[in-house]
Amino acid sequence: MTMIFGIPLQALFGQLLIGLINGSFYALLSLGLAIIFGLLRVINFAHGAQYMLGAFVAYLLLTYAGIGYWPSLILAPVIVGLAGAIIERLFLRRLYDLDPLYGLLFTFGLALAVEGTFRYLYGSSGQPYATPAALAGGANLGFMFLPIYRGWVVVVSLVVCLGTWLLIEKTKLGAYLRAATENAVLVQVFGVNVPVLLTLTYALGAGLAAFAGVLAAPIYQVSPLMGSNMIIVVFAVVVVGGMGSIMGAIITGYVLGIAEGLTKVFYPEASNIVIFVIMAIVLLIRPAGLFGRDA
Amino acid sequence: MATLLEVQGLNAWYGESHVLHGVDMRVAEGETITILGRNGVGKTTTLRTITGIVRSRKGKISFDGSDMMQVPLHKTAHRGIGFVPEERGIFSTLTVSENLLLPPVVAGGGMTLDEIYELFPNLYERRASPGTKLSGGEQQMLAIARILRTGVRLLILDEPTEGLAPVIVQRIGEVLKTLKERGMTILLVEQNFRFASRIADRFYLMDHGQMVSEFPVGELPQRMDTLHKVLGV
Amino acid sequence: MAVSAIETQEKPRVVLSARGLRRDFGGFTAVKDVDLDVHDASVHALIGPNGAGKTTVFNLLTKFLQPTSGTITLMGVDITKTPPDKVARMGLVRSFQISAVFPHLTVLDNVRVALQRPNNLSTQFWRPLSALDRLNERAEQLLASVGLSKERDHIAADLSYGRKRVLEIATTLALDPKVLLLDEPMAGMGQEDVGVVSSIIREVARDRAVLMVEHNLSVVANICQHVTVLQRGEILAEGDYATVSQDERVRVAYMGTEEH
Amino acid sequence: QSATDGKVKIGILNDQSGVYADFGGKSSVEAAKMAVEDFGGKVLDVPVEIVDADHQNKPDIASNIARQWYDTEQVDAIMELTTSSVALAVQAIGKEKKKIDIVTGAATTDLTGKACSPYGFHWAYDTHALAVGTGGALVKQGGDSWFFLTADYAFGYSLEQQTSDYVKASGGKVVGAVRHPLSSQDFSSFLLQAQSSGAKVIGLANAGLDTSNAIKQAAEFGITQGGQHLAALLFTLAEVHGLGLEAAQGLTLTEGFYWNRDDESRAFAKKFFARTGKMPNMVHTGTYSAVTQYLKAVQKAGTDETEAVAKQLHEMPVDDVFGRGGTVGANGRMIHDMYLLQVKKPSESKEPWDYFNVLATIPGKEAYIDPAKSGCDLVK
Amino acid sequence: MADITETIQTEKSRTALSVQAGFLLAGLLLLLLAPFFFYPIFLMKLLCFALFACAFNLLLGYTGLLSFGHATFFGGAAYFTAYTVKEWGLPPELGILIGVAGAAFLGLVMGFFAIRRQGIYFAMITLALSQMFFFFCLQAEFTEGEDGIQSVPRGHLFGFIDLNSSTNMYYFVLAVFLVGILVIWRFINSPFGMILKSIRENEQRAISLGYSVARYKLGAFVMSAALAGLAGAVKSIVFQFATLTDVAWQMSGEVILMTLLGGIGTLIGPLFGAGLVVVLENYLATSEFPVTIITGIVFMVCVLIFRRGIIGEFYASRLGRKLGFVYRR
Ligand SMILES: Nc1ncnc2c1ncn2[C@@H]1O[C@H](COP(=O)(O)OP(=O)(O)OP(=O)(O)O)[C@@H](O)[C@H]1O
Ligand SMILES: Nc1ncnc2c1ncn2[C@@H]1O[C@H](COP(=O)(O)OP(=O)(O)OP(=O)(O)O)[C@@H](O)[C@H]1O
Ligand SMILES: [Mg+2]
Ligand SMILES: [Mg+2]
Repeated sequence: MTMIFGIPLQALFGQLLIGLINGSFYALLSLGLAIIFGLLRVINFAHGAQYMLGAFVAYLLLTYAGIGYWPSLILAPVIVGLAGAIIERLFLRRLYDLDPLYGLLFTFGLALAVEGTFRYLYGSSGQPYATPAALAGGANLGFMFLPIYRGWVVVVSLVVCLGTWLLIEKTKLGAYLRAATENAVLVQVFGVNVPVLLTLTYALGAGLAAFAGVLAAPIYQVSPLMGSNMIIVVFAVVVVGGMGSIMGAIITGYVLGIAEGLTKVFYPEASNIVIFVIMAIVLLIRPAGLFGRDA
Repeated sequence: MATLLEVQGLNAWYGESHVLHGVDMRVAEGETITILGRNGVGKTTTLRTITGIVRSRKGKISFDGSDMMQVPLHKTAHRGIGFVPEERGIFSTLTVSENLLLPPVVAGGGMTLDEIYELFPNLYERRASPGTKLSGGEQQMLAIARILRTGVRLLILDEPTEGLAPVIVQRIGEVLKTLKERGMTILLVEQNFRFASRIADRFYLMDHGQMVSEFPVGELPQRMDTLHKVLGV
Repeated sequence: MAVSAIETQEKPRVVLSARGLRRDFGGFTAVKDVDLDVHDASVHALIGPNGAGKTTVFNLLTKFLQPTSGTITLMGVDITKTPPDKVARMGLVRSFQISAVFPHLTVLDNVRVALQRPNNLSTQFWRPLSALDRLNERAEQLLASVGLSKERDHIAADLSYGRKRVLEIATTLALDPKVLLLDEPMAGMGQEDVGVVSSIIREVARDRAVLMVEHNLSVVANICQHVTVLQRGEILAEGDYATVSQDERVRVAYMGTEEH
Repeated sequence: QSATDGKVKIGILNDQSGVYADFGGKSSVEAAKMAVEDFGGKVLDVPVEIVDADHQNKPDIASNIARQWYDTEQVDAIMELTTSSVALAVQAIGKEKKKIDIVTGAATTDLTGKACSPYGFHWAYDTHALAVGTGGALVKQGGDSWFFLTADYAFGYSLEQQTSDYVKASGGKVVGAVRHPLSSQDFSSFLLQAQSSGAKVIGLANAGLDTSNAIKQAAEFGITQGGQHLAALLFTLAEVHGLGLEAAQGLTLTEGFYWNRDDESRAFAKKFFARTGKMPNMVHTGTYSAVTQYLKAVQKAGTDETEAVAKQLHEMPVDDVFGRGGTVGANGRMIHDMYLLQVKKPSESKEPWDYFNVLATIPGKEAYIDPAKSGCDLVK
Repeated sequence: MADITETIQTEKSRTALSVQAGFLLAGLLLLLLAPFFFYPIFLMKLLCFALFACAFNLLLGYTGLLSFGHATFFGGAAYFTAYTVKEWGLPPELGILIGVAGAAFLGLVMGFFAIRRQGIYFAMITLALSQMFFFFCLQAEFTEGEDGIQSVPRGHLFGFIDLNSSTNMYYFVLAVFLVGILVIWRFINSPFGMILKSIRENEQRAISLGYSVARYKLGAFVMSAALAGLAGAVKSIVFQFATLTDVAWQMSGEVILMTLLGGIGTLIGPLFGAGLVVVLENYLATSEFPVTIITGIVFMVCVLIFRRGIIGEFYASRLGRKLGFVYRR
């Protein structure tokens, strides 16, 4: 068997693939964060909570309404996005004129309250959510056993990331969004209702997080805590990528997922800090992040 | 002629600094008006206040007979006001054609895309390149062109000739004349005196946040002395 | 230490010079191949239409922006790679186009903050604020010299626009700079302040170099010995005011009054 | 012959909103109240009162409350004390103030080892018992080669260490281990390594969500179908319920109690379920037992004075639904039988919460450290 | 930046001065007598957190930097002190000193990276780095994992004051708290503090005056870290343990909440904020309400309608102004 640094090559492929899967979640989440930040200048600390909500809504839909995975994949993001829109309308909106730190603090409080509520209502050990029948089982790739569902996660997250990228780069709505990022006032002067656009953006970001949550439900235990563990890592991903470009957020998400995956093979003890270490190094070399524009 | 835009006692502030001190002006339907004045007297601010960008303001602005003071910023365009800002506001992440198509059509009667491309052939050639890769003159044309699609009735332009080569200035002058012939009302801020005098029907002279005088194009020769003094040239 | 090394030498006539200065923003070149020499004991004006790159040149010279290419020397020392605070300590001090005072400090404190560093009173975190009282005398002198004595205890934010500019100049002078860069010092000033500041600048320039951006052409005509006209990032014309103002290209590009 | 202050007050201090809220939480408070009711609501003719607090897993909050309870609110004993940092902190306070604590929620053997207290008791389980149960007993069932998935901190190490000792002592071998960071969401990398090790048993030396996620993902990667066996070293009925039988089937674990064990336990469980909507795990029942035994001790001592009650607690045998035939060592350890349990397949489960097959009963003497060897300086 | 760093300045009129002196005296008296009315451990905890919040506020309120990683200094110092006192047998004062030095060092390292960015980036970087430190503490041998360092002896202060007496302990904590506040007050009202103030007011201008802004910020960061460390070190002696809760990011969130509640940029606001949070936590522990929900809601309400905090609102109120307090934005 071919070996690299004492690791069989095949195992390495397996781990790379696993890294890619985790990267899918990072990419989806940092994409949403980047969009919200890009337009609203709000660091959405509630992003982890919205991810968790996605998973929970799917669980609740299944348990109380018998609605399965496939409809949930659409419904949950819509529901969470709607909730996000309401939050933006009622609260976040009032903070735009203030120091962006207030947005951070507000969403931090929101995250605490939402997670606390779910912990109160549903306990902390989590809820079961089964893999949809169509995606159950696995495929033997020779070098590893790949659960079909994981393959699906990679494919669908790539599609959604690219889709979001296309939406923002290639459509009229996207043109409004990009233009508003550059010069919101002028876009408004042209007669575009930027406030509504902002609401939509927040809803979109929250919806993306929820989508990632639904994707995660069959893999990870659906628990009120699933988001708070994730969010700090995603923040680091975003700092590494820089907040300039959407593609940057996506690419950084995947790359860091893979980097983390490899660390799990070579030095598993460091796997939860590797992203932070990379962040520190990037900060030293390129303070604005890999894809970030100059501050 | 019917009054299209009327401004009375307009005051405006940037944070703590009080910039406009009671601006009065009136623009009739189909007229072309030029505001003259030195750097920093508040010309741009006047335009930005009329369009609603500067919101700490007091006074009266009415457009086409209706009060504009309470209208939200994104509704001004729908009332029929189009704005070409001093810095042009071309979006760098958008291509030329995206820039062109960005402002929503607010009323019928605007130019079609083909008409616009006919008027500005350079834009057609460069329609797929990023907006800010255009030369300064082309950017200015783009900034004007994208408003023409929308069907607004009042075109507000802030120093459209700034930093442009004379030949382009001439071209823009022709465009504005064409628009005027089509019945568009134009409110213009301009430092380029010669340019302004070729297209304007009437002038306002601004100093220290106020309109200090107002005269039709015919009186220009008599006014040259005052202009020299106030404009400091 | 670079400063003292220079001071022992014969004072060079050209105190600040730039060669081939260029700055790109993304794909856009804001400043292109600018050569500039600022002479000691003179007032040098940088004029040009909006967006010509004047402020950018200032930012480059004071190192608030890093040039894409080109070199900058200050009194014979290459400062192309020096950080901005160090440049300031070497004696090149600037003002800002948008008024730059410390808004919630008093007028006196604004000046004292500037005096703290040259008097080694800036890092002492164990001493009481009254340690700064020994700066008062000098600070008051400076305020008097620009006519701000009466407003000494006002909060800077409450000053009128013009007075803020005057205060900014006083703070700048507190550093006793060798080269002074003023970005539109008269913008927004009333006529009386324009007079005051003009004469301050003229006074200051007796033994210093001053480079200023100014749109008020009568001021330029009155107090500036050299004029450089910038257009679209490039130097369009240079010389004294009379020469430059006769230049047809300048009239077209900037003064815009070809009619008389 | 009476209580010193006219009432007997027991404080249940545990995590009611955090990660261990399902482990004990509010349901444990109910269990404690049940114990009081079953005892008759009174002891020595004075009423028995239960108070409770949520320590939020913060030892400083726990300390604060414990001190206040002991000092100013006449609380006679504090029980449950989920999570070891809290348990150790409160036991130290109890020792200083000469007050009784009975830990049912924390796992560390230090409580009856180097941190033991003459007034401190450790009731439901500890890491040693879990290690012996799952490690030792499982080898006897044929699981003789092990690979560990260990949480990368002290708790994980000690679980791994103690378990592998018993695996080896019982004739099994340990083929490898991988350490994963605390609260990793994704275990697939580690599971792949475990899978390729070929070990018969994969021991999960972690807790809470980490264990749940590892089990869920093991099912996803077909590890149990591939013939490997999962053994969770700290896992209870509550977590199995959260995971669902589909994902948890085949998992082996050790608990000090299983509700569906016999008629007595079922009767208790039914009452508990009626009040909480859950079936009890070893922590809930352990707290019930601890309260009951404490009241018996007060009764027997004829006072609620600490020394006398502690003496009774050390001497009296335990005999209730939880600790049948239990004894208490000089170090405070309650020694009782443990059960090696295996999670049923969904098809085997006959009713809700019918989750386990009892694979073996581990006698208390085997499961717990001999008090003489515990390192507790109270044992001569 | 202007908004979050609203300052409160007190005008030096004579009535105002006497009113303030009165307040100060009353406050001091209250603190001196408090142990006779309240539970001492609770008071000590309050003082530790108040000092922690004041140290944090030194950074946020006076340099405008929002750190989301201050738990690192608080908890780090707690670990260092607990370890050296318990394992090396150091006397408490030395242990605390080591804790403070350790926190200052951690501050230097974290500051070195974080100072490179501003605003929200700064917050995120400090959060990420403190998370790294959390994992370090989780895995390091000397912290004893989730058990924490327990049974730390309080020992004798300077060899003769027995800290096992809670009265002695209380007055020691009070002394440390007052010294801490005094240090902060001096720091703010010093030539250095003046430069910090001017940097916050107009960073570009401060650079153009020749100040190396990064170094001043780093200085303030280290100072804030050291004082946060002091609070953590003392807390570990009071409670006799150091555990992971002190280094977890929730702790960083808590100190932000305390500061926000009390009033950003006010010297004594954080004292009230800390008091409120500590009381709330204690109260909620025995109530039906889950703590995190309440905390979260308090956060949101504060940000939305109560941005100036208790003390800030008081200063800005009519009564506050009448008493000579000035609240400036
Ligand atoms: N965003 C702003 N904030 C604060 N002050 C401003 C702002 N914009 C402009 N000013 C000030 O308001 C005054 C009027 O500016 P305005 O831009 O309206 O002048 P202008 O007449 O258009 O000059 P120019 O010919 O240079 O375009 C000036 O003193 C300027 O410095
Ligand atoms: N940070 C930047 N990024 C991108 N473009 C910039 C940046 N700073 C300046 N520019 C561009 O560089 C050009 C020159 O700007 P600059 O501010 O130097 O002009 P100026 O001559 O000072 O004009 P004014 O008289 O209006 O102050 C402008 O087109 C401006 O948009
Ligand atoms: Mg203008
Ligand atoms: Mg400029």
